[in-house]
Amino acid sequence: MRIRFLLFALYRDLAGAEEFELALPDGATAGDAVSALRARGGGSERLPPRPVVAINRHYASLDDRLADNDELALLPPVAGG
Amino acid sequence: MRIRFLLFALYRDLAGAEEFELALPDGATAGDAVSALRARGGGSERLPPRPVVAINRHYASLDDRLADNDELALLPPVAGG
Amino acid sequence: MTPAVITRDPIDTAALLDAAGDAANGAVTLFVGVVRDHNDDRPVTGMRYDAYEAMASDVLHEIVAEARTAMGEGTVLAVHRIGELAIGDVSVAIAAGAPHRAPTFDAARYVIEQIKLRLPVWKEEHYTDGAARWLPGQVPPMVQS
Amino acid sequence: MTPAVITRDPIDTAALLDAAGDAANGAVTLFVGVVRDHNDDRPVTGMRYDAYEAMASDVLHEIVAEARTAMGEGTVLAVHRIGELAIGDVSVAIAAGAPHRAPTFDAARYVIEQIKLRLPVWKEEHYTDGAARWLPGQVPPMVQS
Repeated sequence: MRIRFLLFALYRDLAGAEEFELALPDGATAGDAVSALRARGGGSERLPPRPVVAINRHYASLDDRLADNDELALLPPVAGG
Repeated sequence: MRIRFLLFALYRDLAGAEEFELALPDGATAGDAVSALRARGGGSERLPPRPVVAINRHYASLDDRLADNDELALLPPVAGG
Repeated sequence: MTPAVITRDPIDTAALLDAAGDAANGAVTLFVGVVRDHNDDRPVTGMRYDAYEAMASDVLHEIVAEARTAMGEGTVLAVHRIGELAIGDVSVAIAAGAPHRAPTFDAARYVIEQIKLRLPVWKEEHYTDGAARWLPGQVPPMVQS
Repeated sequence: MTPAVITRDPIDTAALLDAAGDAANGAVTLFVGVVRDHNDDRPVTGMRYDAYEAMASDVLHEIVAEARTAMGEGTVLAVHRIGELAIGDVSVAIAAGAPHRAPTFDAARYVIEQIKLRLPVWKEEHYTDGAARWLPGQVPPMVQS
């Protein structure tokens, strides 16, 4: 399945891009996807191993399973206001 | 001594005037002054016997003594905002 | 800007907000009281605010100074309008600006609560049937006898 | 007026105040966040706000709806600006209007606290020496793992 990664703020700067697309085996969790992204290198290895994530715009757990075409966002600690 | 009375809002409506001046014996308290004003009649008797008062723009007690030319205000419960 | 004002003129809330939110103050809380169109389900046409003006100015300055002291740093401003007000008119506005948000909420809240308790101001509500009445108020706590 | 907005345009605080203070709402609390000229004594020239825009819009709507429900009756509005902001620019504004004052303070306070906890927005501070850094933030409590 294809997963679309979104990176913001510090995480975008670390990984050097705001968007990635990766193919992952069916049944992969959000945590598996983060590991796959970090293993890709090119700066992505500097991302934290257990970031806050959102799946399709909702806060999610790293244990949540992904589905094809899901949008997985890696969110640094938030600092609005 | 001469005391200047100021009345506001409901108290002004009850007494029918916003200002009075009365002569009071030396040593009179704010409470004595209120009694003297109420005894004057003409509507003033409808004022409460123990209103909140201010002497020269400061909240005061009915036991406080007055001095010549003091300004004694009778203040209904306040309702600003 | 004078920190505490009793006025017969319309209140400029934007000017208050600007004055409290200078470059050092990252947070501003503005509280605004507006004349409502009803009270206890009775339709209201307007409100007359009466005040012991000289004393009210002194008391409002005191209240604002107390809030400013409690806040530590920042700006506190308060304006209370008196006279004849129409529905929707701003009767009171309080702005508190400080580097951080929590003290600004506390300061604005303190000022409005103390205004309700201590400021020598009274309001007469006018109703659509032509009647009017002075609204019941609070006895200032420092002078309960 | 849309109750929750993420925008790149300047925030019109006067419009928010007007919208929250209609004739039924006698009390309005407006909270405004402003870009400060310093942080931890370091002089700041400006701030860049980044956001996960689509999600931020959803989360801000949720926060505002929660505050509105808690208030019982009245109006709650929130606008968060993103993009490049200069010193003194309003980054966030929240207006809560209701018949009585206490719930308006509580609602405005709730919205800003939840924004700080949950809204997917980040800010990069720019300093007078040309440096910049992403400010440390908070981990949203619903997803601590």
